[in-house]
Amino acid sequence: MGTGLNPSYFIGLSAALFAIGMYGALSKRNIISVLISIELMLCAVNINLVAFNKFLTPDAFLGQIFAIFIITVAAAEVGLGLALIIAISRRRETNNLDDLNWLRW
Amino acid sequence: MVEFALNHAWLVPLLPALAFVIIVFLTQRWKRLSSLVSITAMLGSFVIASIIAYGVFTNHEFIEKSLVYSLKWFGMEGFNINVGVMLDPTSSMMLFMVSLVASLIQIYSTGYMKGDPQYSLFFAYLSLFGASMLGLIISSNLLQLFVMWELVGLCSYLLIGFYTFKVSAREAAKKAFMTTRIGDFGMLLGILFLQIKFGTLDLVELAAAIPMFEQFGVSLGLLTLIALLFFMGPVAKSGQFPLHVWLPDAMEGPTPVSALIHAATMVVAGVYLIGRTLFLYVQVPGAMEVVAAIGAFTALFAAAIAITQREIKRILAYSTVSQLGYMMLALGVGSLSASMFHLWTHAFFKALMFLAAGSVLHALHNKADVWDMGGLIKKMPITGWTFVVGGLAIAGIPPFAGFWSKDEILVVTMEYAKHGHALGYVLFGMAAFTAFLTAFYMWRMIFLTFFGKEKAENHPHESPWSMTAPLIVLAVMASIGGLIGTPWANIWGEWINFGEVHHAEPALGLMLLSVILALAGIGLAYTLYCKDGEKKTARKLAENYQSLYQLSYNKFYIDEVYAWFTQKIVDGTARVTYYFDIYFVDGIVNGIAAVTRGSGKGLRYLQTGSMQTYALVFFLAILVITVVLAFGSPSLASIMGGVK
Amino acid sequence: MENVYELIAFILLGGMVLGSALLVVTLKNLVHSVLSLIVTFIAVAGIFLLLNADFLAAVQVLVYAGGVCIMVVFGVMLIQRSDIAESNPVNWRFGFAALLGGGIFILIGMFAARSQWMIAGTEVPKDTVGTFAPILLTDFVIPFEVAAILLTVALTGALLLVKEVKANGDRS
Amino acid sequence: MTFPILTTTLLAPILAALIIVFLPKENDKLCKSVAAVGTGIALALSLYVYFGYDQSVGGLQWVDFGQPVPWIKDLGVTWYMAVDGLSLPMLLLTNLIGFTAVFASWNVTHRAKELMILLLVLIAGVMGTFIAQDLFIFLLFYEIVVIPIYIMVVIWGSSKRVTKEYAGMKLTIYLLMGSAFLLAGVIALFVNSVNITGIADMSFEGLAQVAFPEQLQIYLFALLLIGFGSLLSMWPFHSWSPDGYAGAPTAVSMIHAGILKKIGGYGLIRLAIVVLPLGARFWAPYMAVLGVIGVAYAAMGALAQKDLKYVVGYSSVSHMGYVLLGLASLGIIGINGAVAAMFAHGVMAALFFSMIGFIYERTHTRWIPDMGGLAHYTPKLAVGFMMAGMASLGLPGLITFIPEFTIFVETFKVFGLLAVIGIAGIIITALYVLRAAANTLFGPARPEFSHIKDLKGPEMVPLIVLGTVLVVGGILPSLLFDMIDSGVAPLLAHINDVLQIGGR
Repeated sequence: MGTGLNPSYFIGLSAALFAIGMYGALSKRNIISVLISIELMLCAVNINLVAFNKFLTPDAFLGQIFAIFIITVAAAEVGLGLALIIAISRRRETNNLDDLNWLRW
Repeated sequence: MVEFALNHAWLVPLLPALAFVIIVFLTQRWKRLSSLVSITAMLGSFVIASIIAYGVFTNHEFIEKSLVYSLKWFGMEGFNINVGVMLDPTSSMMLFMVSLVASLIQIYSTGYMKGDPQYSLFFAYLSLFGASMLGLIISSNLLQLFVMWELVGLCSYLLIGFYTFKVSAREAAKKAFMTTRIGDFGMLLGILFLQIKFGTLDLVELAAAIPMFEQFGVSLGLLTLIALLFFMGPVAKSGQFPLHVWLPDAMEGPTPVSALIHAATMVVAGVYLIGRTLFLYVQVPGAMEVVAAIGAFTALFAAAIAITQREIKRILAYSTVSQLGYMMLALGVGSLSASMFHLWTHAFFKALMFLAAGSVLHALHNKADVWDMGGLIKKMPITGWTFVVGGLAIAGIPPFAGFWSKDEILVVTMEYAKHGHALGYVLFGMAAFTAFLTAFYMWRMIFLTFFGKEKAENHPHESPWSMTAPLIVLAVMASIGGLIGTPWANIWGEWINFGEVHHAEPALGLMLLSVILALAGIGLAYTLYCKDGEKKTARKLAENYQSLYQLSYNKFYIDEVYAWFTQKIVDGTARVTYYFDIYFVDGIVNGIAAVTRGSGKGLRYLQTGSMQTYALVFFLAILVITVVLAFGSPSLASIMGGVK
Repeated sequence: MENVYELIAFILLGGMVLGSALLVVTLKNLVHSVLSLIVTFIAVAGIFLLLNADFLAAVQVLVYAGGVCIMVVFGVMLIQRSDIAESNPVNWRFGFAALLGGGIFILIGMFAARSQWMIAGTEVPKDTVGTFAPILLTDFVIPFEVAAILLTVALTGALLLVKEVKANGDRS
Repeated sequence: MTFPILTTTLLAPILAALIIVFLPKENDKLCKSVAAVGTGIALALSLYVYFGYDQSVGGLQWVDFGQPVPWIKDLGVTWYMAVDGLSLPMLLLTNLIGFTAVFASWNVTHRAKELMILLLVLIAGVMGTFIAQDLFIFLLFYEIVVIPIYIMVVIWGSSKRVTKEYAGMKLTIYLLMGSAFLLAGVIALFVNSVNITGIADMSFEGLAQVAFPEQLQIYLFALLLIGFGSLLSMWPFHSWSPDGYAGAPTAVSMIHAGILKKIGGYGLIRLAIVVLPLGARFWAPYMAVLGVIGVAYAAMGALAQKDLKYVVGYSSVSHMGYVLLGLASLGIIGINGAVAAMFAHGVMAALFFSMIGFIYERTHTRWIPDMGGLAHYTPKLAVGFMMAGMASLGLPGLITFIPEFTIFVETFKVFGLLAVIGIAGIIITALYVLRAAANTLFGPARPEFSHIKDLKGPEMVPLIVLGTVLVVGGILPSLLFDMIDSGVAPLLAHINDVLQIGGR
């Protein structure tokens, strides 16, 4: 190939996306916002996997298959997560994550 | 038949033991039947014991070599215990005496205990006692003997506390057990020493081994220590100073018990035990001196207390202590013969006096103070005159039994003194003075109880035949029982002795002294308590020597000292230990728990319940760990890959 | 020359991804965030295309940009009570979070930049679906089926969770 | 002998527990009867095994399935159930006490079904520790034991000086702490044995053959000593014992004082002393000192008590001091005595606790000054109490005397004056036992107790069974000693070999 594009580029991209997602997941008050930040992080992982698939094991397709599973699970997670959020916000009348602290001491 | 009896001597203790089991498990509901079972068994034992005695005392071989047979009880490498039977003249005599006295007292008890709700149980206990006492006598092994020794102690405990509703009985029982326990502790140590040093507890083997004690690596000092430790057991059991305190209190039990256990049989077990192990004591003159000194001192000490006591049974109890002191003294000066002889005669006259006292108490409904009695001999002739026989015997008036045995003790003590033991003269003086005191306090009691004016408030009546018959038998024994051991025809000394038989010449001088002392005592008692109807002189004497009187009446405050020691020192230590336990030891335990709980309490505030904070910490940790791994250690960095 | 185009495409797509992702986490309005999330997902799908993962790119667009985002918008509408314009505030941790994110990016970036890659010489097969479908249905058939079950369970669970709750607290 | 009779014995209570699970809760008499049958079968089987054991052959017999059945191969764990002269008395003791404990709880009506289930599980657990010849199985059963005890104390216990929750927690934490030390020691033991021999073998026999270096033995023995010692209520790890017994219900006190403590002594011999003889030689003097302190200290502690269960609780600490002392002598007489003393104390303590339990059920007090004159109303109960008390103070003719004497013989020889302090404990023991008995049973009859009934029916079972053992064991000590000797002698021979070869 000899291309200028090597895995470092994609890993850099995915690291940046992951960091952004993490920032969102840690700093947002809104529960849904946290949820979508987590989706960003998952996406970053997917980029990583697919990049490795292309550059390291193109024949085995392991990376892509992993990514497919991650997308599947993520979809399920978003569905369940949203259901939980709706159920919680009905009972607790809040969507601020810091108010959901009844598991503390 | 003689052969059978000799070879089946274990039947003697076994029969009462069976009676105990039968009464407890089968016949407890039927009172007459229970007593019948018990008496039949004891009489059976008596018959066998008589045959054994006949067999032994007709065969001179047994003097030199005792009949021993045994079987293994339990064992392991280096420690084997056999139990068995050891018959020699001493044990045969004891078997005969104990089974005879026990039979008589059981017959007596059918009258004395009549109407008691725990009648059956009483006979069960008596049977158990009989079994253990007879077992003790025939034991061929020190451990077996110790077991029986403790069992008689248990029976004594149960019987002293027989009237369980009485607090005094309960406390007396406890005291008896505790005091003897202290003695047993020493005795146990002695037994352990013997087992460890000589590798056996078998009496025959020990008798062979101990004279060669140096071959077993035992020094004379150690052997003395062993002997003294071992002596603690008899000191407690036979009521020797300073562990005599339980014996007078033990009179809380029913009177037949006092007669059987605390006069005739169990308390002499200590004397018997020392007699049995005399082979040990003759090796250690130091220990012998201690035995003799304690014996003589106890004799005098108890007699000094007895002269001021008021309760009839207490006087008898102190008299028992005093007479036991005589026996110890005889052993201490090395005469098994004299000691056993006094044991033999004492058993009869002391049992007689206790039973007669019981008869009096029975008639007066347990009024015990001799000052409240008087003139009883008219209403209770059999009781009274048999008591007088006992009094003559114990005071040492010839030809009654006590005279011969007491005289024998005085003789051997004198001989001991003459053989270069300066201590002997002191002992002799003490013994002689005790003889005078004995005659005095015993006749003081007799005069106060049976002679003098009758008290109007008492309505005495003679006891039933079941009680008087044993009195008569015992009175006969107390009269003539000593004739087998007179200095002129000392059959006794021929059979029962230790070491070489020596025929002491009749010491007429000593006999005369002893008779004079006895008569002086009786005379003094007569002057003070019988002739003088108002007892003015006696009262005046007591007032004039108030401090001495109080000292004697309060038993030299020994009990108070022990009570103080137990309550303050022992219980105090116990409380301190307990507080140490719950505040210090437990404090550490609870302290550790408190630290755990406290740190948990502090740390739980880290648990904010905020997921984002957790996640923040989580990622931060990952970052830190990664940095540390990547840049901290080159070897770890290589694991991370890539970073060179 | 192809490399140059690839590079340009990478830079453009990467820029889109990062830019829209930053918008996702910084916009004040949650609905706007979600909209920019769609842009992110589509850009990521472009990255997938660049990485010869055409099927995955399609899935990404369908599942994420389509399904997930619509679901999230509905979620927002169902729970949002206050002003929608101020619906996406940050909490006190944002400073720490930003520092941490930066730190992680720098760290991973450093590792990525300094790594020596052992590039496989071969190319990704052109017919991606045709190649990996057999793998998915042979070697990975159990995870595949489990994933199917998971989706069913998630669906049912979600339904159960959001069912109306009666006044007395019992589920109807 | 391929029929797994030991496993069957073990399963009998478990099976009974399973049956009880399906019985109606209201019918507590039925539950108790099933429990009685289950433990009765176990008792009968263990008696059969005890008297069927060939003492002249010795060694491990009645091996289940004929040989150890491999279980976890990588760890060398096998299902190895067998008994020797050391295990058999303990097995018999477990079933004696288990059987009587069911009857001692006969009057419990509060959640009787659950009580019986837990009791049966407990019994099976304890039994397992004694018949397992595999270290791993041993530990497994030991852990099974801990859980039911906590539940039983907290539900059926009673709060006096300390609350039952505190008592249960203390008991459990101590047991778990002990087992933590134990686990550390055992893991170290196993890892080192694999390093030395290259074979993974968890059986006691196998471990005993491994020549561990002396320094390692010393460290490991200390761990095991603390572990088993806290189970044996070795001073100063004893303070769980009085509080725990006072809080626990009768059955738990019986089983705990009667058998659970003995796991400590059993483990010390079976594992610590036999596998690590050099370590044992190093620590023996310290063990003896701790044992003597335990004897004297706990006896004094018992003297200060006014609660009956505390008296017996402290007394059992004191008696375990004798066991420790006997073990520390490392001689055959002393260890025989210690094992026999464990058996004797088990019977005695179980009888004592069952009688105290009956007294408490009747008078609703255990406070000694509040009692007195009970012998008038409950003569049979008084007999049981006195028998237990007399056994406690080591009265000859009862089962406890000969073991104590045997211990004294060896320890007096080995430790001299130190042992004398221990022997002096018999005086204090007599004092507190007689005081407790006198103030509880004797003295004037109290009218407030005139309504109470004597023992009758099933309540007589503990008295009859345990009382018989007390007396028979006292009259025929060889029944017990020959068995123990056949088990201990080979172990001691092995230890002496090691000490001579590996010694200095």
